[in-house]
Amino acid sequence: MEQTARMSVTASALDIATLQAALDDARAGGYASFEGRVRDRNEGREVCALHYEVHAPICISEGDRIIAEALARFDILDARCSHRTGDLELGEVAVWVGVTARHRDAAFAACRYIIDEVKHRLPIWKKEFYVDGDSGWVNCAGCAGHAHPGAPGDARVAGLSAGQDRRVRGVAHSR
Amino acid sequence: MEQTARMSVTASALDIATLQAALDDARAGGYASFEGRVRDRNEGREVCALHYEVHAPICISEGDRIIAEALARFDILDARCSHRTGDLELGEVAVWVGVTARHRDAAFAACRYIIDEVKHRLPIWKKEFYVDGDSGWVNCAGCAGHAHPGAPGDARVAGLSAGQDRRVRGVAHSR
Amino acid sequence: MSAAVKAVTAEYFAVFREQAGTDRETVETAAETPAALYQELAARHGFAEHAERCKVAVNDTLSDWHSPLAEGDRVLFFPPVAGG
Amino acid sequence: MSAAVKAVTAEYFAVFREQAGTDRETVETAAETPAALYQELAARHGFAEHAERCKVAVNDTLSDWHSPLAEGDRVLFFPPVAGG
Repeated sequence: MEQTARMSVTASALDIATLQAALDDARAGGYASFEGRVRDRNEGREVCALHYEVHAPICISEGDRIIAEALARFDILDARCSHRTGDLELGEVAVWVGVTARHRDAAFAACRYIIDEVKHRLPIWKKEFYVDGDSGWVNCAGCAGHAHPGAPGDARVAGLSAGQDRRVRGVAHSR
Repeated sequence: MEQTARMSVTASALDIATLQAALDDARAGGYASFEGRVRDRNEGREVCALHYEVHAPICISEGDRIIAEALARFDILDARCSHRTGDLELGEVAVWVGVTARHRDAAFAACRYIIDEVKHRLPIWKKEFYVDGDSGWVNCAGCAGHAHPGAPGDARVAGLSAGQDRRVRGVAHSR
Repeated sequence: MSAAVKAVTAEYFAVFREQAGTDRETVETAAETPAALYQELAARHGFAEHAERCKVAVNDTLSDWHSPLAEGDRVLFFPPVAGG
Repeated sequence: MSAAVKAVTAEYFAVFREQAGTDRETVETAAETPAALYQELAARHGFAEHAERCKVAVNDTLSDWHSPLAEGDRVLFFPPVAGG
């Protein structure tokens, strides 16, 4: 009896055409989408690959909750989100959000809401592998200051080799 | 010596995969896109088809100017826009905008800027055909009040049968 | 106002084209600007839009309504766009 | 504070998993809340994050750090997410 989840997690390449097709709706005058991709550098370091670790059950339940919030808050028709897990290469799509609405105002606003909440609320962790051979889990120093999602300088790396002294409020880095 | 236009106008179905591929960039952490589609009703009337008339040379030069403005205003990597002309059916994509950026803030902002400006500045006219057999050119009553693009109630239909009395400030309608 | 009469081409789009019953015509006119020419042609064809809601291009370049018109110019009249 | 000792399962993700050297372990604890349990385990494994930057789930449901813990609960410790 449970409704099919609007949030999905997948270990293979995101099939965006199929994901998008699920949103087809003759009432839709606008479709807004966002793709988050693996880029070649983060915080000035050259990235060569990425690993995502995910707790799938809570990703899906919490992702569905976020989309339900968007459906309640904005005048949209439907929305979907899908996130990769596992190993990704440069340029691959890590997360996709698609939203249909009668008008574009709501489509843009809901798309933005969903990606911001997904990035801050879902149990998804990103480990970056650098060209120099180092690697590290990417944390969000701004999580307590959730008011500025995506602000430059938001992302920080908690290196694996750092010791007990990192146990301070805020974040200390191996860099 | 002229740079290839980032704006295009086409009489056949938009090939979004190819348009999007032109934006591939290893530096891109985000890709935001918007599709405007033919929907089944407008201002309460049932629409069955749409015809777009376009002045292509000025569409392309002015569209390119809009994208250049977005590149100057926002921290994006690149952007493209393509608009259909001719006869479209329900559900078809009439206009597509794609933007790549390092971070999603700029990608969303630039995508929104481009579609808003395209809808208000390009010489593109939309003729709607209604289920009841009527048809009419869709105008923008808010063009003078450009400050509220996409606001509900923005779109109005200037019917073909209306007479001289429509020559008033603002818009009168055949409905 | 003894402006010289000149020949220009007027081109019409969308609702203007339908109301004029043609997509272009040659016009002998004393109008010195696209704005003045529009007033003439709007009266002739029954165009219902105020010029300020429309745009004009001269020789395929968007133009000011008050720029000077020259012999042989192609003047494109654009009704309000779909917008929303 | 003579709280009964209970057996719970602690599960670790990402940097916690790497620092603990395991993805799960059974723990005998007097901790009455996930917050108290986290303090114990952070001291044992050297977790460097304050609990307020992390999240916790009990039996696969996101939970409050101060909810009561019961015998046999599975307690999932989520380090800060990637965010940006």
